Order: sequence, then structure tokens, then C-alpha cells
Amino acid sequence: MSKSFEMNRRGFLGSLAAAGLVPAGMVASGPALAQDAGGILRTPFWPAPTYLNSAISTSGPESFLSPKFYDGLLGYESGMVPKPSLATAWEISEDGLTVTFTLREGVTWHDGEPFTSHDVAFTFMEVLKVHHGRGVNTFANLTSVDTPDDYTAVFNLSKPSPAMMRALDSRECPILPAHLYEGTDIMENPVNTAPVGTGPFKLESYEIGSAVVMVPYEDYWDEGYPLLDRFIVQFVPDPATRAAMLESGQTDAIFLGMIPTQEILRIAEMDGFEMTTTGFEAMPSGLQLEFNLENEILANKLVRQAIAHAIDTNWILENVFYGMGQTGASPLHYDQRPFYTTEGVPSYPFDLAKANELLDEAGYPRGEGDMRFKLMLDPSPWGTESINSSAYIREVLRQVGIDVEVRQQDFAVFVTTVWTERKHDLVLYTATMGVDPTIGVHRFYLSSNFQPGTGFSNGAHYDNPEVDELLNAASIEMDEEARIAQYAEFQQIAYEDLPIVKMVDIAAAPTLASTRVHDFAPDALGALGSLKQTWVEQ
Amino acid sequence: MTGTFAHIRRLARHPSGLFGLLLLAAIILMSVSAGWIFPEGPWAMVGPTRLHPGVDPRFPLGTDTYGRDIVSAIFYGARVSLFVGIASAAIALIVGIVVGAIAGYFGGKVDDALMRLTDAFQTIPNFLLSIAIVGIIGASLPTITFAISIVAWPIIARLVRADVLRLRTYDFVQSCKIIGMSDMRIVFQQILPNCMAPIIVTTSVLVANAIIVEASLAFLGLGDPNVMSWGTLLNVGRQQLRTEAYITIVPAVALVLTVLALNLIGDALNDVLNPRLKERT
Amino acid sequence: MSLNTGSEPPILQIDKLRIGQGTKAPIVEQMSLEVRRGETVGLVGESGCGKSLTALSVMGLLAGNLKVVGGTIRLGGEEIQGLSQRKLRRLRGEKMGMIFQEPLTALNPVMTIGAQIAEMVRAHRDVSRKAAHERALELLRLVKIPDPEERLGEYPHQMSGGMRQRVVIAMAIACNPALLIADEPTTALDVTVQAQILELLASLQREENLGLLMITHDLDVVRLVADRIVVMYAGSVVEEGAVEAVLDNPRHPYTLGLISARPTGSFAAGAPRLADIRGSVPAPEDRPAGCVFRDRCPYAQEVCATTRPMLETGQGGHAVRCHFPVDRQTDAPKELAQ
Amino acid sequence: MTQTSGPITGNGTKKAGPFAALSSPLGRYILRRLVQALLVMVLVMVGSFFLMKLAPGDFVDVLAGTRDLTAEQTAELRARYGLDQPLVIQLVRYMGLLATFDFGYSPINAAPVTDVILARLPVTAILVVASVSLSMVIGTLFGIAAARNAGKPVDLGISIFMLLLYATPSFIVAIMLILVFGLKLGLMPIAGYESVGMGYTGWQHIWDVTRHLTLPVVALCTFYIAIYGRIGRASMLEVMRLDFVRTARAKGISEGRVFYVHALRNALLPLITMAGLQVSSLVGGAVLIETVFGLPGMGRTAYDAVLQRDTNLLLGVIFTSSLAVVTVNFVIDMLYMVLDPRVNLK
Repeated sequence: MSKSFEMNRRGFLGSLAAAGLVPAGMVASGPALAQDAGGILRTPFWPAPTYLNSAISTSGPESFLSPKFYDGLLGYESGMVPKPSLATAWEISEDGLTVTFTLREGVTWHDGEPFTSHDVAFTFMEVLKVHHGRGVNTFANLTSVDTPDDYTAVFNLSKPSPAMMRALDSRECPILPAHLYEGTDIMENPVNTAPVGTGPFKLESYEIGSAVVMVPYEDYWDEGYPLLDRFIVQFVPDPATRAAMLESGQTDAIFLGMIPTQEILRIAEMDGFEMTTTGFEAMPSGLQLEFNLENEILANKLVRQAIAHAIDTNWILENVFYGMGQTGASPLHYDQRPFYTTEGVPSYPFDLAKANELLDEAGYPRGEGDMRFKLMLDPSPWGTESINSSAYIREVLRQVGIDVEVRQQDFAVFVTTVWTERKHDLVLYTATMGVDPTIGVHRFYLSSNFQPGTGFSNGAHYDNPEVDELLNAASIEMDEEARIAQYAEFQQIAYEDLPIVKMVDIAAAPTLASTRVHDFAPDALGALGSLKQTWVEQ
Repeated sequence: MTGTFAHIRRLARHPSGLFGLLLLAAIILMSVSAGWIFPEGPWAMVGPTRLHPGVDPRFPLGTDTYGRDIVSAIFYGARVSLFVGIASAAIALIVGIVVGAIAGYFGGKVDDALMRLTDAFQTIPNFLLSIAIVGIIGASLPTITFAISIVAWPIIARLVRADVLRLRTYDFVQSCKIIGMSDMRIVFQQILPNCMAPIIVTTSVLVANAIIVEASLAFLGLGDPNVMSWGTLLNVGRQQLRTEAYITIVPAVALVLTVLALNLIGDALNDVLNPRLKERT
Repeated sequence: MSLNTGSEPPILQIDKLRIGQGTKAPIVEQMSLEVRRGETVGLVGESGCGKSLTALSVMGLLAGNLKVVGGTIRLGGEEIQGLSQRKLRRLRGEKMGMIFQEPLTALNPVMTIGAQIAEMVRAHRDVSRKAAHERALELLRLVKIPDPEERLGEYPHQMSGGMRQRVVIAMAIACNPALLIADEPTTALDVTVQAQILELLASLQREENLGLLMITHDLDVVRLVADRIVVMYAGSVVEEGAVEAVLDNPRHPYTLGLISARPTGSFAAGAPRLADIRGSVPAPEDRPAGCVFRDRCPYAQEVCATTRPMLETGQGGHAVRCHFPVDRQTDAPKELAQ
Repeated sequence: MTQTSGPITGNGTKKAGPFAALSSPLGRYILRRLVQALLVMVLVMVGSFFLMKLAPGDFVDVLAGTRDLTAEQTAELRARYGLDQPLVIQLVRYMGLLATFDFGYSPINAAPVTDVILARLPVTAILVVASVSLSMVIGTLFGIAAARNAGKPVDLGISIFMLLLYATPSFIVAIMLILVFGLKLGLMPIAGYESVGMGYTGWQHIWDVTRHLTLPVVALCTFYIAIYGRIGRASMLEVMRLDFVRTARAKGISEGRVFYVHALRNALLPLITMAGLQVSSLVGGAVLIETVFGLPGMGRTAYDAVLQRDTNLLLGVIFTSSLAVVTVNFVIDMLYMVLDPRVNLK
């Protein structure tokens, strides 16, 4: 794969000049137009978006679409190394309380207005800090943004915020046009579904719930980009249908694991398709089993450890995820380098005898029907992984004498049951771990984040002051070595306490594409970036 | 009903009816014997995963993604399909008969009100209502049964109402009234037994329909995750249709055969119970 | 009422007709019958004895898997068995017409009266739509329907039973057939209407010189309109002859029973009031060997169980199929008397 | 609705054609039907409203879950969409809006419900109209062919085929169609209702849409082809046994004419009633087909609206489809009056 990647890379560089020469008018002339560095890219996606703007909604479709229209201050190379985007340079003060961004000049919005530092200040203070779900926490310490001139933005922080620097990309924090949003009801601004950004693509048509068609923005600041003539996203609910579309040539690429894993693996083997798992470090995710510690039985650590021993996470990895990932071994995701570690972290190898032993020790002997006690398991209703895994978990737990009933409900009921009404025992769900542990992982473990009514908060009701202290320190620690140590200790303690057992760290969602599609995973954001370098042989 | 036995005999003599009866008997046998042929239950992961049919004689129809025996799943699935089919048809029958009988017998405002309610249930897209109920209350066998029967009863209600409307003007009903028989007794003892034939025929269709709806719900991921149904298997199999098509095909065939059996029986019942058709040669 | 003795063949001549259903016992057997032009023949018998089937076999309209399995049917001397459907279709309407029992259902509910009559005309005559319409009007007048112009545009359900039967008759005679078969044409009608329809049939028969085969179970009707009577029992003829001869002096016990079973009793003055014939017509497969009537016959003797009696023609063409024909003068059956 | 409030048959004594002047009986009948329809619609809407509102979780829960919202943000959203009000007030507000044909705002689609429905309507309308007419024509033809050859091998063959179609759920048909025509043979597009963003116009567009909708329409049809086939055959055989058919035959007209002019028109009546029932069940049944074929239609939209608790959108879809059902039933009643002169107003 890496070899062909090299070739593609060369092809794309060679064609750059040609692309720059294409007059914008010709782009709209339709499918007949064929050249090397252009083409039409069609991809299916699900669900359909609410907005075309990820500043006010962080769900999947917005995260995928918004970066095509909007830019962030920064981009990230593989390994989450920041690179310039709307900001050409940035400087963090010694105390970590001031971050100064130098903005790119000559950038215009899709409506022709110039981009200035005012847009940045407005976006962070009025939108991201208010309406962005994660932004409220990520930018909790951001007190103001100064704009000494049109091309300088100074972020003033009350405490150092190391995680913030990993969250400034176009997906997490797109910069919105202040001149269209200021003074309006931001949540109901029509621009939310008719985006006017600074990004490489502008909207040609949007049929609600059906399709988004994008064409290049002719005055894009990164001259020569984007390469595609047309970028079509079609919303198709059924994963098997999406796979069939790719196989039959009705689409060109599948991003973000939009089709079942075994189909990805199967089609990747076929002629004319290639797969990559690079990119997407911005969105590591995992499947985790969370215990409701308010349940008397589950409050017993031995029971939790027994359950961890009873489940063969490798079975789930192999049969549900088809090996795309690693078995869970820590609260963090293995991609959350350099903080992830297994050193000194307790492990719970598959061992039914040990599980039985622990359960006996915990004081729950087998009783009627050879069962010790009964538990309810709520799998998350999106995707198929949780549901498929829950069938396995129920069966193995039955073998150690735990009678598990699976309760399958739709999303709204699932969220309400677990995080509002707290009527659950075991909950199994896939969750993003965040670009930085502060953003994605703290929420599950901080006692202050036990907030009934808020989904995906500390649903276990885990409360360990030691952990609280470690996490709070890590969130403002500017010294990376110190942070690594803090997180190492956190992982050891949290996995001993075990409010959550990690089943699988899911590998970065693979991209599967026709071999005609080139350069679709250029950096850490992958398909969640702009895809401006991507092109399709016609 | 008089001559029930004779009807069954005639049904058994009806060639396609007999075929349907035999098929249904086989399916019932499967569901009854599932417990002892496969005592470990349909969820037990007894073999290697994704074993194709005919490879290992222990698993003639192969195994699914979990290494569960598909034969066992089909046997246990028969239980679920039959349970949902029969239970929801029974509920629909009870509700439909009560509503239809009351509307038809009392007429007037009661009839009007009940018929508007029936209209409402027939106007709202039925499958959508079932989906909404299962989605909202949660996918469990009782919910699914309820969601299916709540859209099925209006057919029965209309049928019963029409017959009761017709029969209540008959002399024997009038004389019952004169001798002071209570309304309830007239309806349930005198009128209803006289309109059973179309109800029985429709019931076989209701059962078949309920089985299809259950499978459809499971196909959409709205099946009860705690029971092994054919729809569950279809839903799992759909994900690997291209590599392990048998996981889809086996339950699909089972489903089609069951529905076929019920329809054959329904058709035969129609021939046997419908005197109008019988007389004309 | 002339008995045609000319050399012209009878308009309808049925000989030893057998009608069966697959391999089952024949429903009609040994059925012979003649209708001449200008003559009205009454075909009587209980329901289920095969009268209607005989008529339908003449029309070639046997339904389902009923088939003529033996014997001949000649129409104006020409054998119609084995004719192609197309030829047979031409004969229907043109050579023979038929009137059915139930006028309420005999007409297509979704076509106007005019269209149904005109269709008939146009099926057999190469005429314009307008001419067919004219003919339809003329026919309605002929069957004495008031306001015929208006009626043409009406649907059957807008008319009374009697009117509808007139329409059916109009259709049947639309193409001047020589033979008209009327299958219980008045049974479903009110008594007063019955008389009108019978009168209409009788006058049409006279005016058009039709051969009329009147199927009925009502002996009064036969007496009123028929020249000759044919009595059928269990699929074959048991007695036939001139109306007066048979009704006044029935020789077959079955005919006698039929007459006695009438509410008003015997036609002949002074005849004893007789009881209903016991039992009912046996199904074809249950017909006894020998004489088919013997199970119900008060005179049955041993020979009746073994030998089937032949249809013996006696005086004046009065034929009877019985080993022991009744002779009222000599041996009125004690058993039948009450 | 046809069955109760529909026309009744009777031996009319009045001399009047079906539409003899829009006199008061017809006017009164229509008025009565309208009042009934309105009642039914209100029942449907209120029922659906409570079903959605009594469900655990609202769309803010859904949004909060997918957007990682904080408690303050969710409270703000609930206030914004009036979800913090008592149910009765919400209902009154909604019904008030509905009375002016305003379906409200769909927060999940960030658009007025009317816009969403108008965008979805064409796909579903094409699906429904195409599959109703196609299944009716094909099914009836099968039914006729079977009836004409009753008892012969052709009849047996058709009857078995119809039974199999009848017993095979539409989603299984859909999967098989995709497998065979989409993947194995590669003849047909698998998803969507057009080649999005290709800018086809005119005939090219029509051809494109036709290609995309062929498989879904076939999948929606098979079950109903079987129903029409079976009803058609039974109805035809029933009619062929009726007296007037014998009369027609006795007239010596051709068998074809007997069959197609006399019998068929009478036999079609029950099929038309079926069409009314089919329309009402198609919107629900379309959920599966629209899901499998990735069609942005009303069925799938309604399903997503349920899952996302987008009450306004769901109610809008239900209103639209119920209105369609009520209208179709009304049209069918009128059609009956034209086709069957016996039909009379109550």
C-alpha cells in the first residue's frame, strides 16, 4: 500500500500546475471534463447532517462535512503535530496563559468578504464557548480574544490549556464569518445549512437528508486547491447498501468506516480497491463497558474484575471488529500518544475460572438455575458493534453464573435510561476518546462530571479524589513529561478501580476507495479534514 | 361451531391445505423440540465462527459470526415467530371482536365513535406505528407483539361489525331480545358464533402477517436481542451477505415457508368454510 | 297448437343424451326429447333431476367439468356435438335463445339495457351501432316495456324483476331464433307478473312460430302454455305425451306423485288427494340399480330392482318408463291414498 | 374508510345516473365524509402527538448525546423549542399551527417541516404511484390469465408463483434484487433516486430516475402483485359463475367479449378497494425499501424522525400520508359510483 501511495503522491505533485490552470468556469461544466488532477468524488454517508457547520454540532456528519467549507486556525500532521492553516504562526507564552496567532492575509469568505481576526474572536467567544458541546470545556479557561490588528488574535487564558492546542483544526473549531453571524440567533442562522466559509469547497446544492454537492471555491487561499471538480456526498442509511454501492461503482470511496468492517476487508482484497488506516488520529474511539457503581452488586470491585476476566476481549476484537484495533487495556486509546501506557496497569486476561473464583469471593454463590444474580445490559443502539458484542457478553457471563438481559432501545431512550434516569446496570457503548485525553477521557472519570441529565458524562458515578486530582492537574500541565507521568498514574489507578472496562480500542476508521481515488488520507485529520488534495482519475 | 371435526377432515383432504398443515406441523415440531435437541440454547457458541453449510456434519447449515449453530437458531427462531404470530393474532382477535361486536350491535353513536377510531388506526401508516412503538418502548417480545396487534385489530373489527350488523336484524336475535336475554349474551352466544368462518380465515393471514412484521422489525434492528428470531439472524446475516450468504438465505427460506404454510391453510380454510363457494361447481 | 307432422325435422332433437362429470356417474342419461317449430314443450321434474343441465347442454353452456358424454343433440336436423366454439356461438342467439330463472342477476349490472341488447344484435348481424340501437328499441316494444327509449339507457338495478325478465326475453329473441329455451322463467317472479310473462312468451311463440322448451317444476305453467309435456326423473325421461293426456291420466307413479304434491291436488276431478312423494331425488352416484324411482315408489316390486324399464310409447304418443304403469281406472294405489 | 362510510349498494328506485346533478344527496354525502375525515385526522394527529411525547427522551436528549452538549446547553434548547412547557400547552400550540397548515420547525433538519416534506414527497409519490399502478396492472393480468385457464397447468403455475411472491417479505426481495441486478449483473444502480450532482436534465434525468427507481418499485410491488393476482383470479372466477355471464354466453357473443367486457369490469371492483388499502400501507412499507435502497423518501424520514424524537417532522409526515390516504379513499368511493351504477349514496 505504501508503495502505491508514493506513486500517487508523485502523480498528484506533477499535476498541480495543470490544476492551477483550469479556469473556474469549466469546473461546473459537468462530468465530461476529465483531467488527471480533478474528477468527481462520490461517497455515501450516514446519518444525514442537521447543519453544515461543526461549530454548533459535533456529531458525525457535521464533523465530516464542515471542514470542506470551513478552515480552522491550525491543521495537524500525523502524530498531531500542528501545522499552519488560517493561522500562519502561533506563539505560547512561558506561563501558558497567552497564545498569539498570526493570521493568514488575503483570505476571503465564499461571499467575497475578507477574513480577519474579528472572525476568530467572534467564533471562539460567541460560538465555540457557547454552542459547541465540547468547546464549553475545552475553552473553559479562555477568557477573551484580543484583536490588536486584522491579522493577529491573542487568546487570553485563566489557566494553561494544553489540550486546546490539539483542538484548533477545522473540524473541532471551524472559523465562522462574523459578518453573517453577528447579532443573529446563531442556532437558527440560515448560514448553518448554506455555509459561507473560507474553505476549499463551496456548496453547490444541499438536499436535506439526501445529498450535498460541493464545488471548488475559486478564490481559495491555498492556490491550486482543491483538486476535485466536484465532491458529492449522498446520505444512505443502510451500511450493506453503502458497501454494495462501492462494489458496483456507484460511489468511489467510503470514509470513516461507513460500511461493515468485514465488507471493508473483503472489498479491500478485490482488484481496483485500496484501503488505508492512516489519518483519523483526531478521532480515536473505543468500545467500553461501564458499570453503574450505584448498583449494590457492581459497587463490589471483585465483581467488576470478575466480569472483566469473564469476557474475552480478543474474541470481540476478532469477531466484531475483525481485528481492526487492539484489545482494551487502559482508559486511554493506544493512539493517544504519548500518554497511553500499559505499564503497571492491571490487566484482566480471559479466565472463566478466575472469574468464578472472584465472584464466589465477592459473596455471590451460584443459586437457582446456577445463576448468581441478574444484570441488565444496555448496548448503544448506533452501529452494530455494541449490539453484536452484547450478544457475546450475555452468553459468556451466563457461563459464570450472571444472568444478563440485553435491553435494546433507540438512541433517545438509551441516553435517557443511562444518563438521566440511571436505571442501568451495565452499559456498553462506543465513544470517542478525544484528540487529547482531557477532551475525551476526563468526562468519564471526573467526579465533578457526574451530571445526571448529561449524556456520556460520568455514568458510572465513579468518585476517586486521587483520580480527580491527577486529571485536573494534567489538564493544565504544560510540561509534557509531567503530563505523561500524571496520565500513567491515572491509568494504573482507574484500571484497578475499574469503573469502566475497555473492550476494544478501535483502529482509526479505515478509508476504502477505488484505486482511481488518490491522496485521501494526507494528515492526522484524514477525511475529517478538507480533502483538498484528493483527486480522482476519470 | 358444528362439524369442526368434519372441517378439519375436509381440510386434510384439500391437497394444498394438507401441504400447508404438514409444513406448519413441521415448524411447530421444530419449536417444540428445540429445547431438547439443542439444550444449550441458540446462543451457545458451539463451533468455529462463520462455518459454511456442509463443511462440518455437526453443523449442517453452518454457523454464524458467533459460531452459533444455525440449525439451532432456526429451531429456536420458529418458537419466536410462532409465538409472536399467534400471540399478536390472538390480541388482535380479542380487541377486534370486542370492538366490532359492540360497534355493530349497538350502532349509532357508539358505532360512529368506534369506527372513527378504527379509521384512525387504518389511516396511520401501520408499519410506521409498529416501528414507533417498538423504537420508543424498547424491543422486547411483549412490545413487539403489542406493536403488531395494535395495527392488526381493525381488520377483524370491521369484519365482525359487518357481520353483526347483518345478523342483528335476524329473527333469532330479535326473539332473544324479546325473551329478555342480555345484550352481552346475545352478542357472544348468539351472533358471534355465526360469523366465525371469515374470522378464522382472516386469522391465518394475521398470523402470517405478524410473522413477517416481526422479521421486518428485527431486520431494521428492532428485534428483541434476548430471543433468537429469524429476523435477528437475517439482520446479522445482512451484514455479511456477500461472504456468508447462507446466514441470510436459511432464515429467509424458513420465513417464506412458514408464511406460505399459513397462507395455504388460510386458502384451504376459505374453501372449506365458505359454503357459498362450496355449493357452486 | 298444431302438431307438426311435416317432413321438416324437429327444431330440437335430443337422443339418448348422457351428461357426466369426469369419471363420476352420469347426471343425465338416456335423455331423449323433441321440440318442433311452433310447439311448446314443458320439461318438468324436481330440482336436481337434470332439466337445466339438459337445456344448458343444448346451448353448449355446460359449466365446469360437466360434459356431454353420449347421445346426440340436433338443432334443425344438424348435429351440434363437435361443432367448433365459433360455430356453436353463431347458433346461440341466431338459432336458439335462452331465458333464465333469475332475472335479477341475469343481466350485467354495470351495462345499460340498451348496450346489452345491442351487443347481442351486433354479435350476429353486421349492422351499425345505430341500427342495433333501433333494433333494441323495437325489441323492447315487442316485449311490451313501457317508455322503451328511456329504458334503453337504464341499468338493470333500476328495473323491476318482471321488466328485467322482459329484457332477457327481448335479448333471447333479438335475432329471431327458431328455438327458445326458457328455464323456469317465472319462478322468481310475483304471481301477477308470472302470468304476464307467460302470456308474453305464449304470444311471442305464436307470432314468431318458435319452438319453445319451457323448463319448469310448476305443472300449472305447463298446463297453461305447453302442447306436450316431458317428465324427467333422476336424469332421464319417465313419462311424456300431450299435456292433457299426461296430466289428466298420469301413468308413471312419479308423475302421479308430482301432480298430487301440488297444493291444489290433482287436475282431474275426483282424483284422490295424494301424499308427498317420500324421500328425495337421489344423487347420481346413489341412484339404485334397476328402476331409479323404485326407492320412492309405492308399487316397486322385485323386478324393479333388477331391470331398468324402457320408455314404452303407448296411445297418442303417451310414453312411460315403468314396469307397472298406473291405471287410475283399475288400480289406484291404496298405499298412496290417505 | 371505504367499508364503513363508503357507499352502499341498493336497488335504487330513483331514476338517476351516478352523477345526476350535484344535488343535495351527493353534496350532503361529501360533507359528511369531510367531517368524518377531519375527525379521523384529528384523532390520528393527537394520538401520534401523545405517542411521541410520552416516549422517554426528546430530541434534545438525542442532540445532547450526539453533540456532547452540557446541561446548560440542553436546558437552553428545551426552552427554545418549548419543550419545557406542559404537554397540553404544547398540543394546543401545535394544533393551532396545524390549523393554518404550518407544520412547524424540524430541529433535526434545521429547516421548516414543510420544506423537508416537500423535498421527500416526490420520491415517495413516484414509488407509491408506480408500484400501485404497476402491481395492479401486472397482478390483474396474472389473475386474469389464471382465471381464464382455471384448473389448467398455467393456472397452477401462476397460483404457485403468486403464493411465493405473497409469502416473501419485501425486504428479502429487495436484498435479492440488489444482489442479482446490482452486484452480480451490474445492471441497475443500487441506491438513491438519481445520479446526484451529475446535472442531468430532461429525458436524461427521467431515464436516470427510472433506472434508480426500478428495483425499489419492483421490491415494493411483488407482494401486491400477488394480492391483486389472487384477488383478481378469485374475483374473476366468482364473476364468471354469475348468471349474467351465462346470459352473455347464451347471447352467442365471443368468449373474449364475455370475459373482458362483461366479467372483467365487474371483477375489477374489489381490486379498486384494494388499491386504497395499498396506498395506506405503502408509506409504512416504504420504510424498509427506502432504507435498503437509500432513498430519501417519507418512510425513512418518518423512521428517522421517530428515532430522533423529531415530533414536528413525524407529525408532518403522518399528516401528509393520512391526508393522502383519506383523499385516495374518497376518490375511490367516487370512482365506485362511476364504475358501479348500483352504488348509491347512504
